[in-house]
Parts: sequence; structure tokens; C-alpha cells
Amino acid sequence: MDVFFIIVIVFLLLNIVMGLFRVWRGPAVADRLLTTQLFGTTGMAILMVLAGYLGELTLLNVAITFNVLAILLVISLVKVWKNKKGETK
Amino acid sequence: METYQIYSLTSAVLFVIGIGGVFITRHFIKKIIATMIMGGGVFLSFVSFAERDALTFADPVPHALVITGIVVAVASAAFALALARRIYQQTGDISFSNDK
Amino acid sequence: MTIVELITVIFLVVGCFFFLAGTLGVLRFPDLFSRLHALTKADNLGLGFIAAGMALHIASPWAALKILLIWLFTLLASSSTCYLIAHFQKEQDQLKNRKEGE
Amino acid sequence: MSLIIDGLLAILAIYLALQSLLAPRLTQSVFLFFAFGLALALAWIRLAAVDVAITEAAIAAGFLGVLFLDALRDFAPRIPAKNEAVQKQYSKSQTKSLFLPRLTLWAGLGLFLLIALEAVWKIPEGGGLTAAAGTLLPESGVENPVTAVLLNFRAYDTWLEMGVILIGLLAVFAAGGKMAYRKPGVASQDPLLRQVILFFTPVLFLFGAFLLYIGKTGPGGAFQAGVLWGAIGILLHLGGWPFIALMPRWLGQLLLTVGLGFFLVLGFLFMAAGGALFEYPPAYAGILILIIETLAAISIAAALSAIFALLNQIGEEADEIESTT
Repeated sequence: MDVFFIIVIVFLLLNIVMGLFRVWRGPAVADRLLTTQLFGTTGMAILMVLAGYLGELTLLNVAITFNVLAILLVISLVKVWKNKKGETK
Repeated sequence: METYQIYSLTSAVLFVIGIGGVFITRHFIKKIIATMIMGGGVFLSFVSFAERDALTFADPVPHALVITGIVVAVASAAFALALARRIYQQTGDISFSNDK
Repeated sequence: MTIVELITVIFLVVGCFFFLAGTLGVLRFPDLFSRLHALTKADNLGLGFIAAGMALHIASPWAALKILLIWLFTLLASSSTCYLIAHFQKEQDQLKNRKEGE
Repeated sequence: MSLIIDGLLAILAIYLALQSLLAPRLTQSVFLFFAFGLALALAWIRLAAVDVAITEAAIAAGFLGVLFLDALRDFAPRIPAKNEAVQKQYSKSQTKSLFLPRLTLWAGLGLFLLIALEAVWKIPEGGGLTAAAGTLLPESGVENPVTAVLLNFRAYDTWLEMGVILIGLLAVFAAGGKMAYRKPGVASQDPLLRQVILFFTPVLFLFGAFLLYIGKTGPGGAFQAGVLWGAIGILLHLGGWPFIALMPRWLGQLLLTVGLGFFLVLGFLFMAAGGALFEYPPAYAGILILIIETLAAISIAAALSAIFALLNQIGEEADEIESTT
């Protein structure tokens, strides 16, 4: 069972590594941002699996912290960059 | 190889990357990011040695130092960002003038 | 391997599949709006299945409640994220087109 | 077997650090840096530092991202002619022969890397304070050793650290200009955005309070709660309720200094009673620590959201200048 959890965690980490290509490529700021959101969700999944693997339930608090703050970046992009020429292409 | 050794070696590499970044990059924001990476390396070395010295729990003193350190690093990054933005607004420069 | 462990394994594998699908979608889809679709799949289903699997494995009501909360917040946050980013991008595109039109 | 995770995380962190400095575009740098924060947060977990992980998660996922995104807006190309000139200057300087200085720089960095690696490899064992903290833990009034160190054993460090945050705010204030928020708060027009902000504000508050309370027995505490409550201020500011700027001046000043002030008054009271600075009587230590933590979290939250409001203000002033010219 432990080996299985490690495989899952490594798999999810590799997902993050793959997603880096989209952060690199863009093209719009929104593309990079949505990939960062995906990283956040993947990170939460990794934290949950680690919580089960290590038997350390406080890790769920870390996941909730990521969770409740995930929306903050999006709102700041939407509000701060509004009507800005910015990097759209 | 133990867990703390992996991370302590990583911390040394991160610190050197940060120092190199401060020298090599030009843009203010990248310089600020470089200092934050340096800070990350220092924090990582603290916490990795705290894990090595663990008895029933990890050494709490480095943990406490790192928690305060993270918040202070953020405050200093905010100050640096404010300065960088002000310089850009007043002069249009995005890097130190002797770097050009 | 007990039956609970088997169900956990199945849930985790399905969750991983959805994360892979989401990541590949974010990488391969041609424009931002379809990428948003891929992102919400990973958020909702991938995290949902992994959450269900881990809630079964941990088997403590307090932790299960927290995991449920994580999933519900993520549902809420990801659907609003999707709307906000799409709306933002649409406005940006319109702004750009108008500037080019002038 | 679990070393695979550590190795992968270490490689990921190093790769992200390198790429965020070498990426050609600024937005690439900043978003890769956010991913670096995530990798670090996972690294803290692997090193059994859950307290640090919560702080890092709150800072890297929330506060720092917002600050950098806000700053990035300023540096997005708005004056193309000037930027092109700058670019041209850059490419000109690139062609100059810089071989010798670069060689020196890289050689120096390589040497420094070797020294740093050797230093962390050979750091002597047996220095830690784990045993000392463990023996004193029952007298501290809390069960979580990190909270005990932060608010009891090394309380004056924490106290001075809050002073540093306040000085950071004053420095941003000095660089950023005026605090007065001239425009009346305009609540956001988008109905969904309003609802999201209104939903997450109490959630952030409750979870922050939960972390504050749980800090007594497990990972959590004043700093984590402070950053989460600070996120409330940022959310409300972004949604068009800039309450930090709109509240009466005395209230803002009170919120900013209450943590620092109460800490100091308490410290001197105990000194007057014959103890050392911040030497709490063990019987009341638990409840005193909880009060201090609450006030400290309020001050940290107020300082962080005020820092964001000031930085946001710098950008808005620039927009006004731009729109009038």
C-alpha cells in the first residue's frame, strides 16, 4: 500500500513537471495563471495522499490553506489587470 | 543518503543560484526573485538540519526562526517592489543604470 | 488486501487518470477557453476521486469532514476561477480588437 | 523508496529556481516563481515542518503572488518607444566583449557552490536545542513546541519581528506616497465576483481562527492566522471595499500596533513583578499566549493588507497619470 501511495505522489509530481511547459509557453497571462491553479490543485491532491501515507492528519490543514487562498490570485489578476493593455499575445 | 541530506545539498545549490541571479539578471523584479530564492535556500538548510536533530519532534527553534523569517522576507520583498515600481514610474528604468 | 484498500486503490487510480487528462488538456488544447475546460475536469473529478479514496483510507470522521470541505471549496473556487478567467480574457480580447480597429 | 519523492522535489525546486531567473519574459519568471513556492511547501512537509509549510502555503499561494502580480501590471509594456530603446541598449551591451568578467563570475559561483556544498555536508551534529525545548515544554503553557519557542522561550524575537513588519509597512509607505484613499469604495460590478468574495471572507476568517486556536496543540499559530486574515483585507480591497484605507485613522493605527504594544506592556509588567522580560507565570501562560497570539495575528493581518493596499495605490496613481496624458 505504501509503495502504491509513493507511486501516486510521484505520478502527480510528474504531472506538475509536465504542466510547466504551459507556464513557459503562455501565451497569455491567463494561461499561465490557470496552470498555476492546476498546480495548486495537484499540490492539494499530493498533500492528501501524503497525509494518508504518513498518517499525519495535520497535513490536511496545509491543503485547506492552499484551498482557501487559491481564488486570491485569480481575483487579483481579474481586478488588477482589468482594462490594461498588458501581455495579451 | 538520507532525506535531510538531499534537502541540505539542495539548499546550498538554491543559495548559489540566488546569488548568481542577483549578479546576472538585470530586471528589478528578477533581482527580487533572486533574493527570495536565496532566502528559500537558507530556510531549507535550517529546516533540514532541524529534521536531522529530531528526537520525538523536530528541533523547534529553526522552525520558529524560519516562520518569522518567511514573513520578514515577504515584508522586505514588498518594500523592494515598492521601490522598484517607484523608480520605474519616475525614470522609466527597469534596472540599475550602471547595468546598461 | 482488504476490500476498503481495493476501493481506495481504484479511486486513486481514477483520480490520477483525471489529473493526467487535465494536464494533457492544458498542454494540448488550442485555446484558453478549452484549456479552462480541461482544468476544471482535473479540479472537480481528479481531486474528488483522490479525496474520496483518501477519506476511505484515513477512516476518521474529522479528517473525512476536512477532506469533504477541501473538495467543496475546490468545486466552488474552480468554477468561479473558470468564469472569472474566461470573462477576463474575453474583455482583454475585445479591448485588443478595438485598439486594432482604430 | 520515499527518497524518490525527495529527489524529484529537489530537482524540481532547483530547476524552477534556475528557470525563473533565466526565463526571457517577466511573466514567465514570476509564475515559475509561484511554482517554486509550491515545491518548497511540499519540501517543508517532507522535512516534517508542518508549521512552516502552512506559513509558506499562505505566503506563496496568496500574499506573494498577489504582490508580484500587482507589480507585474506596472512593468507590462506601456510605453513601447521607451522600452524598445531600453531593449536596444541591452542588445548593444550584449555584443560588447564581456568574456573575462563573465568567466570570473562563473568561476566564482562554481567555487562558491563547492564551498557551500561542503559546508552543508560537513555541518557538525549534536548542536540542536531539541532536548532543551523538550524539557521546558511542560512549563510553557502550550503543547506545540514551535508555538512554545515563538511565544514563550524566544518571545522577544517574535516581538521584534513584528516591529520589523511594521517598519516594512512604514518603508513601503515612504516609497509609495499617501495612504488616503480618495475615491469612495466602489463595490465590484460583477455579481459572481461579489459572491465569491463574500463567501470566502468568512471562510478565511474562520479558518484563520481555527489555525490560531489549534496552534496550542498542533501546527498553526499567530503567523499563519495573520497571513490568512491579511488575505481578507486584500480580498475586500480588490472587491472594492478598501476598508483599511477607509477606516478612521486612529482605528487603523490601533490595529497595526496592538500586537506590538500589548506584547511590550505585558513584558514590562512581568519585569516589574520581578521576573525577566516575557517571563510568564506558568499557571497563566496558556491563556496569555492565546491572547498575545490573537492580537499579534490582528496586527500582522493589518500590516500585510495595508502593505498590499499601498502597493496597489502606487499602480493606480500611475494609471491616472497615464490616462490624463
